[in-house]
Amino acid sequence: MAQNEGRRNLRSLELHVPEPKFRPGDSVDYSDLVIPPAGSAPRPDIDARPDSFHELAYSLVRVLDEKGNAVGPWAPRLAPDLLREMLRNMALTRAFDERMFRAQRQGKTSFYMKCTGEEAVAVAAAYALDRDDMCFPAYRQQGLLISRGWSLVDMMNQIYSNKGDRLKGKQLPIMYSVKDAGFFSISGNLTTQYPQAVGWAMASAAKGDTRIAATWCGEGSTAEGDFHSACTFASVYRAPVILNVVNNQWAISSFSGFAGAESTTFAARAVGYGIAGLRVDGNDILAVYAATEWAAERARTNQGPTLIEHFTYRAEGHSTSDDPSQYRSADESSEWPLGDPIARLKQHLVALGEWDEERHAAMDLELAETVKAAAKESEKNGILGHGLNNHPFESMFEDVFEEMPWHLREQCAQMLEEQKAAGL
Amino acid sequence: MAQNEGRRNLRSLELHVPEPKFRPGDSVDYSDLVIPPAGSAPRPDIDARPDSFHELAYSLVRVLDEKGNAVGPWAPRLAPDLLREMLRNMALTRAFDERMFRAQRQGKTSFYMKCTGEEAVAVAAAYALDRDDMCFPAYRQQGLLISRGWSLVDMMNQIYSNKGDRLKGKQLPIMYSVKDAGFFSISGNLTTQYPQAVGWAMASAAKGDTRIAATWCGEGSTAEGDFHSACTFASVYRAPVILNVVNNQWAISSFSGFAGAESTTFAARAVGYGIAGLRVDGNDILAVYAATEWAAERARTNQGPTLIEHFTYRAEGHSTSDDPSQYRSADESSEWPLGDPIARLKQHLVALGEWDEERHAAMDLELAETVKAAAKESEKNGILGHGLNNHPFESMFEDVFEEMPWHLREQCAQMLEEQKAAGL
Amino acid sequence: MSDETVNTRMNMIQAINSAMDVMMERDPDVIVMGEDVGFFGGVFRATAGLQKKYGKTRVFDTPITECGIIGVAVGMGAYGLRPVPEIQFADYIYPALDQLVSEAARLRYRSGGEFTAPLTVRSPFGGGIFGGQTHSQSPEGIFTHVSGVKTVIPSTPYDAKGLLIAAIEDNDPVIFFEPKRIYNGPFDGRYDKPARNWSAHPAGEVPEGYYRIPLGKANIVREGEALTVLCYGTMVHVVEATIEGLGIDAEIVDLRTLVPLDIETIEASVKKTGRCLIVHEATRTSGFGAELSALVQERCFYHLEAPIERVTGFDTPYPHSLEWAYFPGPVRITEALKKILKD
Amino acid sequence: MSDETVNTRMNMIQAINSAMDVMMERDPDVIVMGEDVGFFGGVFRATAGLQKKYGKTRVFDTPITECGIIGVAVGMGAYGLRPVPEIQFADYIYPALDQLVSEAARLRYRSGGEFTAPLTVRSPFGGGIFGGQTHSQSPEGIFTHVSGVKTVIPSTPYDAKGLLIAAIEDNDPVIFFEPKRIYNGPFDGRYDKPARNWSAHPAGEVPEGYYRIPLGKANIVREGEALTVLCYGTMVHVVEATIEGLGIDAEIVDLRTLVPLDIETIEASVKKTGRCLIVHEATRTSGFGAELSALVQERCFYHLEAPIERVTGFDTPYPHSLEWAYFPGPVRITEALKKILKD
Ligand SMILES: Cc1ncc(C[n+]2csc(CCOP(=O)(O)OP(=O)(O)O)c2C)c(N)n1
Ligand SMILES: Cc1ncc(C[n+]2csc(CCOP(=O)(O)OP(=O)(O)O)c2C)c(N)n1
Ligand SMILES: [Mg+2]
Ligand SMILES: [Mg+2]
Repeated sequence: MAQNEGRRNLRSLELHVPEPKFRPGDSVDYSDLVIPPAGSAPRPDIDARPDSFHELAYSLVRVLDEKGNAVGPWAPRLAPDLLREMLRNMALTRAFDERMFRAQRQGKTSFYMKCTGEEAVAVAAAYALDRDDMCFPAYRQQGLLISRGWSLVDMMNQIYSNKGDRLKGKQLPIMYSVKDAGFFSISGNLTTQYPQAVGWAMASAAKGDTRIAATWCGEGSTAEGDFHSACTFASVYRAPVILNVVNNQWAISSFSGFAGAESTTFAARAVGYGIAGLRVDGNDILAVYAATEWAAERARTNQGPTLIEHFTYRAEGHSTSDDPSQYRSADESSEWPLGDPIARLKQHLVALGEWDEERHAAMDLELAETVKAAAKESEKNGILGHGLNNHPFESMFEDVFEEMPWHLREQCAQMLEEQKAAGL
Repeated sequence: MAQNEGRRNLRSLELHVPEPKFRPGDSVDYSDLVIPPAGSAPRPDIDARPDSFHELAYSLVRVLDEKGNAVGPWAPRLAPDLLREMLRNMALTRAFDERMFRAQRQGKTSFYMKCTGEEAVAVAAAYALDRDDMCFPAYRQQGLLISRGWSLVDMMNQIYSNKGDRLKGKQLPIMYSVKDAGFFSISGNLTTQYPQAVGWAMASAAKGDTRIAATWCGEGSTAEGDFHSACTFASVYRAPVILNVVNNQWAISSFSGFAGAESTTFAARAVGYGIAGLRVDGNDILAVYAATEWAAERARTNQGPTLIEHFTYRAEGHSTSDDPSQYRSADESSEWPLGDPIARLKQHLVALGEWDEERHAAMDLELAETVKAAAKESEKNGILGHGLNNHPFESMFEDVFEEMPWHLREQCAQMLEEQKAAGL
Repeated sequence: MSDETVNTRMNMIQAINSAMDVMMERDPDVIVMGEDVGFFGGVFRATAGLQKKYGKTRVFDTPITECGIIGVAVGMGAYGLRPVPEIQFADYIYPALDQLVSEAARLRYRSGGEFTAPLTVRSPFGGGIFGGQTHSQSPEGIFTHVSGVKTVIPSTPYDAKGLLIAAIEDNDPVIFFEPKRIYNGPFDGRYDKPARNWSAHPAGEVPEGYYRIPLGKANIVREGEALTVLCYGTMVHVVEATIEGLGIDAEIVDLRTLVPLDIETIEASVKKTGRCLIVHEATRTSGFGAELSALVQERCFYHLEAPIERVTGFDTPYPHSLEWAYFPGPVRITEALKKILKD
Repeated sequence: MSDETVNTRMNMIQAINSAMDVMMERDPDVIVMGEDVGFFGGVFRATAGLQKKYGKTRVFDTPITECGIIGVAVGMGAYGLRPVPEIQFADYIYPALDQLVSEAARLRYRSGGEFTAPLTVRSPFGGGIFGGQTHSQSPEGIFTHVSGVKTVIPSTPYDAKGLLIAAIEDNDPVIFFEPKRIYNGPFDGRYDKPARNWSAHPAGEVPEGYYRIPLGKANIVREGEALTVLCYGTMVHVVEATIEGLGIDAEIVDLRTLVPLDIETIEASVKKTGRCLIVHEATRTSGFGAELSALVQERCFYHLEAPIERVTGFDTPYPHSLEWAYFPGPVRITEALKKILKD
């Protein structure tokens, strides 16, 4: 290029590497976090075109205000009984997490992951979806199973890889699979469930079914290629699916900036694909419920997919293998300006005159007992630490294929010989 | 869920499968294509925030109006000499394509791909970028090489896999690699070059260099996961890179709706990542030039990446293996409302009084001769059809690794034995 | 196993098309998807006519994302459909590898059998068409290393249809690689001779209706005593022609299915002949030939009279212009035969 | 080859960390990237302290997209940097497979040597930590089938550092799999015995500065006459302990590099001993053991006194609770040894 031949006198480029606001030891100041008031986000009609409400991808759907009142167009007007049930399921989820976390620390299993602070995301969805809508969760949506009334003992059996484990000890703890509860087998590989959910939804639509699909991933996981495939397919075929992004600010030790949060919201991804996008206060169970219900209605009426960003906070470590005090300020969690989802729903019920501290304390006690009893029951089936033989050795070779081919039969026989040789 | 236990009376879902407007035999009517007038799109300041000009992702930057005048804030005011050079390079690209397409039909090589109708996209970029900015092209940006003055004979040598082919006959025709022209090795795998370009740009920024990167892919290719990885990295690290999407309406036999065009524009993807996005009339070389120059300036001043959608039309078949009359209306191309990039620049130059029909005809003749002479020259080095031995057999084992390990040496020896046995 | 006895001449594309047609007719849950497979009917025309016949919700084009195609197919499989996704070229299967390896192949196992992924992933593979590095690869070896997928490779129109029907009916994920070099006719490896088509070949006669060839059963293409040749796909024909030309009394085993492998047939043959040649087009190191060699050695050690030999593609990318020097053709096979039979 | 003679006790994590540290110090073009490798220093802490020392533009966290990590690293390599990306677990390398196979591995070839991708992809692999199916896999076999990448697997802190330095200096893409089971100490396969650490092991003594162990050179861990055992990574220690326990005079070859393989050492050893056992943790079918078996058989056929045996993981996903029944431990190795040595 003639005009460019000589190097111009240019400034050096710089690489921008994101950095979270607070690191261990820092005191926390959230004052620059923009939090629109509860009730301020408009609620578009179910058949509104996605490009008519782009602003919802940048604001925050909030229902519960600071005093615990449900306000604005998204307020879902649920019966107090239902609200108490939701409260209970959030608290039960938390109690379950506490117990299982401890079980891991006691050496009863190898691994556990809590969803503390994020309970509203899964619990609300379980209520807003139909029971036979299909869920493709990540690993922090145990609240779905619990709210769909699935057996705690069965869940614990999986965590302990014990005799009662329907997955025969084959999967890492918490990687549940519960077809009967419309809960797809959790994968250890991030975001692979996203296109699968879209495929399930497409199949449902192709068959003229009425069931829709929903899927969840963390904000960190949105970076995977599968996320993009899923959004592209969902947009092209207007799949009846709800794509949930749980933005809990952290992906193990990496803050949301490494998934792109410095540049825009995660709900904005929806805008990029021309699909409906909502950004929701993930610690406000009424907001999550309302958004999910709205998205489900859209899906059910062939309006296509909705992507919902749930703005929340991962109050605990990533998993039992993690120590968040190494990389973030200890105060981040307690200072989180959107509070705790259980405390906020409790406040709302109290404000309605439908709940009080005593009942709450009693509930917590009862739930701790429920969970304890379930754990005892489950432990009768064995725990991981108790050795290898919760499941027959042969089971290792089952379910690789529908029928066991010769090479697996041979290997199975070899293994049984070995175990005999080893005196097991 | 108690409230959902009984199935509600729901309508059947339907799967939406996109369908292009016109199929073979249909007459073409583009009247519902919204084409904003030339000059109407605003030109933001170089340091404007991406979210301050979202509308540019949905409109169309156009400079040349119907009469061939350059209008509006994006008009780049280039000297007539430069315009003539650009015209010439577009025409040269087209002549090159014609000749090489014919060479394939004559059995002189195995494969060819034209960029007819899209010449402006690559030629303008070559002028708007600095000569040492790094290009990561797809397979339809031969205009970059030609405009950077690269040897036609060298390009043809590659197409013929002949003795002069610097790639030693190892690559499919048109998969050029020209480091000296800042032109990265083209991959046969779609969109892999996208994250690579971002990586190159990040490296340049990390090193405090001044060079930026640019990359291209087709609208169909935006569906690949690599596209998403690239945009995510570009947004997170504010990489000095220009991400070009050449929306030529077709991906082999699939119209742009299968990449998401029914829901939004491809420039809108930028909005999803919070990066700068422009939608440009890809058949208007001045618009492409202006947009690229603007994006380059942004990148060079650490404002980060820009995604540019070039709205254009693939006037010919996908490749020599394709027959578009099987799947699209024959009239689509001739009726394309944004015209032909060469004709439009010619009209502009004529309107300026800087060009005329005679000179154009003379140029076309001269270019045909130039290309013919280059082909003759190149064919002296052999053509693919002339057999295997344009390159020494051993060369097959070179460049797998920097140094040839024993197993390749052994295989090489074996192959030479074989060739001897076969009497070659 | 045929329930329909009218036979027609078909090339391999037509046979594959017919298999999908038959299965779509029989089972409303079978759907076909992939890049350009809908209106156009596929870049090799393997799905031609299917969209017209079965409609857009059962045969449709997809976005260009192999990861998405397989991921979506896994979800459809979990719903209860039986998807037959196409990957346009085997060289483009890598972006889908995670969905294939970590998802499709593992779903039954990790869910204790609750969810399955009954996909049949069709993909043209192999070289010999001057497709260069990215339209010529043979990645079957990778899939044979992945527990939970079956890998099937036909060598004739007849087999292609029968195996594809069995694959679609199979409840496990199947990778069905189609040797594109022989789509239109068998190929004896002599690239400089005129191409043949399937019309003269006995296996070009294909029943119009439903029949299946069970997965996991090899086909003895030629019985013989001098040595056993293990091969599949295009190489079956190259081997046949080479052996015929040399007049060697070889037993040629067309594996048809790599996983699960028909070990009985292989073992019996090698024990009979005492010598074994393995031929594939894929790169040598850690190709499926290595597994075959290991298995034969483990099971027939005391019967072997000469080292097992492998004839394969070289450990380089598929070079465009030196395609025929790369291709494991008659000369390479002849040299190996000489070596095996020398004492 | 060491230019720095101060030795320290290191575990394998520390040795790997030290290799990166040394190389970042020596070469400003070396950069480290990956999920959680920056501020936190990696989930296994292999990159701890590097960001603090070399700054955020040379050591940084990345978005969670393995495809992006490798794609970006290829671009950085083309620019002239020498990236050392981490894939957090080998089980998560599949989304990056296309960028590794079609891009990093093929770039030199397809550009006639104009562009190269001098990456070193570090990734912890293997089981034995109750990581379940998706934190235990050994996918090295796949990479050995891909022409254009080298695959390296260390078995001690000393080797890990020397090999990693050589890998970073290498101008070709290298997949560097780290056997996470032995990060903290050698492992004899007896999971029910107390864990050991590296402090007592001679190869836990590691020079502080620069030294390299050339790629492509195996290490004879133990000389012997009775048979040859080919192994790498964790299995080196399991084999050593088992053999010691049985008092067998085996020659143990730690391959260190799978591609390019040290065929000379292997051939010489098997020709000497006449018997060969191959041990790896990866699934059996088409694992790298198959290639080793085929090679040994091809080259040492007339020296072999017994069939070559493979001891491997089974052809199933890595099961969580039956981990130790899956793991190719002392019992499986012992049985195979008995078989090989029986006549
Ligand atoms: C493909 C893949 N890459 C990497 C990992 C390792 N990994 C597990 S969880 C995680 C962080 C995910 O963060 P996010 O998506 O934000 O979910 P969160 O844990 O916050 O709920 C990573 C990197 C994985 N499991 N799969
Ligand atoms: C990973 C991968 N998948 C599929 C293909 C086959 N293929 C080659 S070009 C093409 C269409 C691309 O269309 P588009 O991106 O719109 O570019 P255009 O040809 O229109 O310039 C396809 C599907 C490929 N080369 N690589
Ligand atoms: Mg997160
Ligand atoms: Mg296109």
